[in-house]
Amino acid sequence: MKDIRTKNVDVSVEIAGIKMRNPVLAASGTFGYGTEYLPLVSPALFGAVITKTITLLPRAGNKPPRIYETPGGMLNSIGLANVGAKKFLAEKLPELLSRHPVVIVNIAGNTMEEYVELAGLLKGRPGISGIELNISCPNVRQGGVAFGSDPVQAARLTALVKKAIDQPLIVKLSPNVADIAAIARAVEQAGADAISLINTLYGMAVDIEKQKPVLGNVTGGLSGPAVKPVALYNVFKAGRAVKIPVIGLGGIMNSADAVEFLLAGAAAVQIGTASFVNPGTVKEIVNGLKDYCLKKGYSKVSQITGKLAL
Amino acid sequence: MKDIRTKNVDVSVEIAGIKMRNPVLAASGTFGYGTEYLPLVSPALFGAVITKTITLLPRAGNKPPRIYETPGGMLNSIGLANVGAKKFLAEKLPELLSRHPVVIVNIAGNTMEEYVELAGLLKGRPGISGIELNISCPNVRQGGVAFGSDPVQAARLTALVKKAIDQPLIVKLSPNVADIAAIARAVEQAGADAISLINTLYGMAVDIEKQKPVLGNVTGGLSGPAVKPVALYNVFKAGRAVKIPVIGLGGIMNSADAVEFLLAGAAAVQIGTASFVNPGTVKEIVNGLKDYCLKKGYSKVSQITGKLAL
Amino acid sequence: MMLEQKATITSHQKIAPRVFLMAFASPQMAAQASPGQFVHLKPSAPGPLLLRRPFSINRVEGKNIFIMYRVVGRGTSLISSLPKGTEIDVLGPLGNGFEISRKYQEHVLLAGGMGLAPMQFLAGRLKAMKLESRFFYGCSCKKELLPCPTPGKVIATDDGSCGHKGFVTDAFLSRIDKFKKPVVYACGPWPMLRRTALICRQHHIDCQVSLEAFMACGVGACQGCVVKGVKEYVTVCRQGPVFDSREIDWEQESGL
Amino acid sequence: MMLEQKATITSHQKIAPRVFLMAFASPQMAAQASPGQFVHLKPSAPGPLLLRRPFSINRVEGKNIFIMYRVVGRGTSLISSLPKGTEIDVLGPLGNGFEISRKYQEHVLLAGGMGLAPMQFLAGRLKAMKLESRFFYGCSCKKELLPCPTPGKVIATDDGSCGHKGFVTDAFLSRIDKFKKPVVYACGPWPMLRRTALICRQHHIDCQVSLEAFMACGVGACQGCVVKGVKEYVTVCRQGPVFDSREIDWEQESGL
Ligand SMILES: Cc1cc2nc3c(=O)[nH]c(=O)nc-3n(C[C@H](O)[C@H](O)[C@H](O)COP(=O)(O)OP(=O)(O)OC[C@H]3O[C@@H](n4cnc5c(N)ncnc54)[C@H](O)[C@@H]3O)c2cc1C
Ligand SMILES: Cc1cc2nc3c(=O)[nH]c(=O)nc-3n(C[C@H](O)[C@H](O)[C@H](O)COP(=O)(O)OP(=O)(O)OC[C@H]3O[C@@H](n4cnc5c(N)ncnc54)[C@H](O)[C@@H]3O)c2cc1C
Ligand SMILES: Cc1cc2nc3c(=O)[nH]c(=O)nc-3n(C[C@H](O)[C@H](O)[C@H](O)COP(=O)(O)O)c2cc1C
Ligand SMILES: Cc1cc2nc3c(=O)[nH]c(=O)nc-3n(C[C@H](O)[C@H](O)[C@H](O)COP(=O)(O)O)c2cc1C
Ligand code: FES
Ligand code: FES
Repeated sequence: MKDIRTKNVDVSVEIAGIKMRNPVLAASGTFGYGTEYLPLVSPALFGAVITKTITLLPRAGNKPPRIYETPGGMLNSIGLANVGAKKFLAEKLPELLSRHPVVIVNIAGNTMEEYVELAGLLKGRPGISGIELNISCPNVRQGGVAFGSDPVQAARLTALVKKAIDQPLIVKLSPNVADIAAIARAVEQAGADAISLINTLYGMAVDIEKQKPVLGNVTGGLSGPAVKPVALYNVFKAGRAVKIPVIGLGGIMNSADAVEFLLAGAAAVQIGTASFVNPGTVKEIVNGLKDYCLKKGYSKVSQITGKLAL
Repeated sequence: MKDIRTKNVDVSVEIAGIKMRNPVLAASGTFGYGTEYLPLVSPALFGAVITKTITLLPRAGNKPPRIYETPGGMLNSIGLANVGAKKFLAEKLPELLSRHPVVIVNIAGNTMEEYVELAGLLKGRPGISGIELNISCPNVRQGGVAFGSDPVQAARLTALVKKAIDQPLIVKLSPNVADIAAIARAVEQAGADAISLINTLYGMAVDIEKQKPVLGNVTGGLSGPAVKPVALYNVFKAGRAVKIPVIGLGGIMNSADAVEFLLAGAAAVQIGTASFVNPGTVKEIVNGLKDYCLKKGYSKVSQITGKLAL
Repeated sequence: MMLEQKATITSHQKIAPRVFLMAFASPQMAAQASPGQFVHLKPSAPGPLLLRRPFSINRVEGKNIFIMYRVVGRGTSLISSLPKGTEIDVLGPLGNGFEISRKYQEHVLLAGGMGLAPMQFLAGRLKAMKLESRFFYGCSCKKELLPCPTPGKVIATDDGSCGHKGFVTDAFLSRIDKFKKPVVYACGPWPMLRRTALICRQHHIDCQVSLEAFMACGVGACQGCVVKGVKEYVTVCRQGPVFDSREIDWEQESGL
Repeated sequence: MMLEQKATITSHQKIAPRVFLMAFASPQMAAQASPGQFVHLKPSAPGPLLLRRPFSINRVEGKNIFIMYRVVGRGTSLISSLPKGTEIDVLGPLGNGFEISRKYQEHVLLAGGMGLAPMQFLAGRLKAMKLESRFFYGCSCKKELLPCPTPGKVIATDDGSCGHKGFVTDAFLSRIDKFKKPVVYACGPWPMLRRTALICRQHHIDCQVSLEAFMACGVGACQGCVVKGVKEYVTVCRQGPVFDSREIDWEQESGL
């Protein structure tokens, strides 16, 4: 893999007050606690690393199998398996911070109270540049997408968490809704500093030999290139509904994909599934964004955002 | 292409009182008015042919481009282009009926009144074995998915149309909702004789050279293998919510895919995008279903439905 | 009559930068094809492509059908990598083709860039029918010039590096008064076709244009490949790809 | 240290029905790999597969890494079609590998079916370390027997068509009292591993098993490849694929 070339293009962005060296972020749950891909991929290569979702208490996650490949995509039913807030703060975060990335912590809870309590633990912690609120996980029975599919609930939770922290708050939205604009507006009004979307789509696969669901948890979340058109649609619709920055993700595999999201209104992008396929995707995308800017005559990558002619 | 082999398996099904020679139906909008693929593929090969959506008045459809390939799928933004009810009944339907298929007419309208008036025109027409109510088209501003994303509206329209016709009514649902079970139950209670799902997912693509949406209509509907996991999820969830038969579709390309849907609860399947790729898909699937039944020891294909072990 | 067949690639070579000539064997299609028709094809082996891709029939030789195409994206790039002997899946011949009538005295062919693809077949057919034809072929520069065996062509390049300097439509226009009872057949990029249609309208010359669009079914079933006609949308795959230039709304932007 | 590299296939052949042996050149990986580790690979060219596929390192020869695999689905079928000279993209070496300790006097290898794959590498390493080893290899029938150069193997087939009739675990069990300070290394289908673990527990023999699971990242980042340990879920890719058999919950069904 080539190093990120330095060209006369400013790829840095500032989103909701978080300064990032480039607009390519590691998506929650696909880059672990940020150090698993070392020494191959340093977390500092990303504009920011968004951690695996952290919950107040450790979670074992769902019954395996948890992963399955589908045409152009993959299903997962991890179920927010994580070490819990205590161990995260004591062990995982310091280890990650020793590599000097910008860190955004993604959080979830079974109840609003749990979200708020966890948020309180993160408040004021050095090295946590922002919080991403996961109200869009399709793989847990409580919390998760239950809070993300109803504008009223989503707004309430957003307001509560916003009050509990002192960092910028990014709310991560689900595409499993009838009207993404309504949810986006609701969380904006409740105080979100940015939104990110999409989380995975509800999905399922069947083993026809065993006549059983493939996933231990029966259903899962769909990600990867297959969902890119759905993600772009949601980014575009949500972006036109709100004034806060939008972070786009879903199926981004290369810089051309990233440019599509930026044009559709995203201020930054996240890469998820792509990291599994090509761990070095972040480098390719940052370089590709520079090339695109050079070719199209932009001096800053932020100039691409929302440039779509309708 | 080989002919459909006759084996000692009964592949006929009866759905909502409609007798079909096999459980493989042509999905609306992907098999035209039923005769376009002649002489290659006869409409009589299908269990039933579901026509392109018909509206009361002719519709020109959306601005091109209307088609775009995406990873594992395709976007379309046809916009219910059709010749209108009058010409359909006078020309297209007789032409189709001369080939002796089972015909189900798919209908849509801008308003509930339009749906009902159109339904009235189809009532009692010889050769129309059923009506499929399209409340799930993502490509029209009025009607379409607007009626399909709210259980109350969906139920009202279902009841009105059911009253206006004397054929079995299949309601075609959209996956662009937060809770498919709620919609499925609502239309069941309102009198639907069966449901079919999924219609396409909201999607979009961007031309990064021209910095424009690829589709003339900006957004479109996603179909093909990419959406299969989403479709299976919806069929499974809706199927467990209702007692009426479920017809499954979305990304079915071969008999293994079809078996997944049957196991997940579908009484029949429809093939859409697959017909574009391999016009003879219907033959392969019917043969493959027979093979699967033989191998697993079923004498009737209907025994597969819902066999999923949880 | 449309067929779907597995066919074997019998030859496949690069003939210009990014441009390939492929032949595949299909006696039945070869026997039926007429100029202006197209084939809708995909590799037989499962791969990353979903939809078929449409290509004009470049010419027919015995049981072989030739297509000439430029690599512009994922599909053409993948197709260009298929070696001789590979099996492809072909649906065709599709579309209406050019209408050839003996009521015209001169048959004028206008090809712009890859629009050359169907014109060789047409020129051959006209010759076989002993009809008088004129062939204009334009491209951006000498480097892009595609090999084309048809003799007596007028060549135009945008930069004058070969033949006349200027658009192929200019070369055509400068000779327009010399044609006797002409008909024009044109294939090429949208701006060129629009210009051709305009010139022909002004000079009251019948003109047939071959259009392109993204396609799904290729047979008129999906309504995906439409362009705006003067009255209504028309399907490029079934009502076209060849249209009387007067039937097309030339004000629309091309979606491609 | 894990690497990601484009590597060229240096040999690729069918060695049994549906079973292939592939070698690719990667001096760096070859230098580092240890028995029980795996590589996570995909074709370099864009194709229908999304995720990488994990394969045990079968053995290392010079700069070449060998994998031995059975075609079971889309991915292995596609990989099996890649000719010598094709470039693949390899992430590896991954996982922990077998722990080899001199505290044991006899090193007993149990391979069931495709579980043979990592065992040749292990046998070679033990030999190089001059450790005493016994090799048991079982499969369903003679037809399925995979070529394996390691001498002195005990072979068992379910139908008795070659070697001992019965499971490889039976052949192992019938000799169990003869081993001096043994350790067992096992790789194969879940029921065989479960049986092996049970036997070893009853006989107080240390046992290392190599497990399989669907994988996404291969490095411990996604939590996708877990199996139930006695205390908590463990990642096959990072904490494994080799586990002390006492750490695994053998009551669970295998998801594969
Ligand atoms: C009737 C017909 C006949 C054609 N004959 C020829 C021919 O003889 N030789 C040849 O080189 N090309 C021909 N084309 C165009 C050819 O089909 C496209 O270049 C090809 O489908 C592009 O596929 P892709 O996957 O490489 O491109 P994509 O990656 O899908 O797109 C790349 C670019 O190609 C253009 N494109 C994509 N699909 C089409 C399409 N169906 N029609 C036109 N442009 C498209 C788009 O503008 C896009 O920007 C013909 C098209 C039609 C409709
Ligand atoms: C650490 C590790 C080492 C492995 N080493 C070898 C090896 O040396 N030789 C070999 O033949 N196979 C090995 N496997 C299994 C191999 O990875 C799978 O057979 C392969 O991924 C299947 O891919 P597919 O696309 O052909 O199958 P799919 O179409 O994805 O699935 C077909 C079947 O293969 C099984 N399968 C799919 N993925 C996996 C997986 N990751 N692990 C286990 N089973 C799977 C499933 O049960 C499924 O029914 C190993 C797996 C792991 C985790
Ligand atoms: C294996 C896996 C685990 C994930 N875990 C989380 C998670 O813990 N929290 C979260 O907010 N999103 C999680 N996601 C969702 C991704 O962050 C992302 O929203 C989604 O995968 C779409 O992006 P992609 O197509 O680039 O992967 C996970 C996705 C995958 C594939
Ligand atoms: C080009 C195209 C046109 C369609 N037109 C209609 C339509 O008119 N009415 C309708 O109910 N569904 C329509 N659909 C949706 C399909 O019937 C089907 O629900 C969807 O494509 C998912 O199935 P598939 O993945 O098998 O294609 C259309 C789909 C495509 C791709
Ligand atoms: S491509 Fe389907 S109508 Fe033309
Ligand atoms: S495959 Fe991702 S943790 Fe093992």
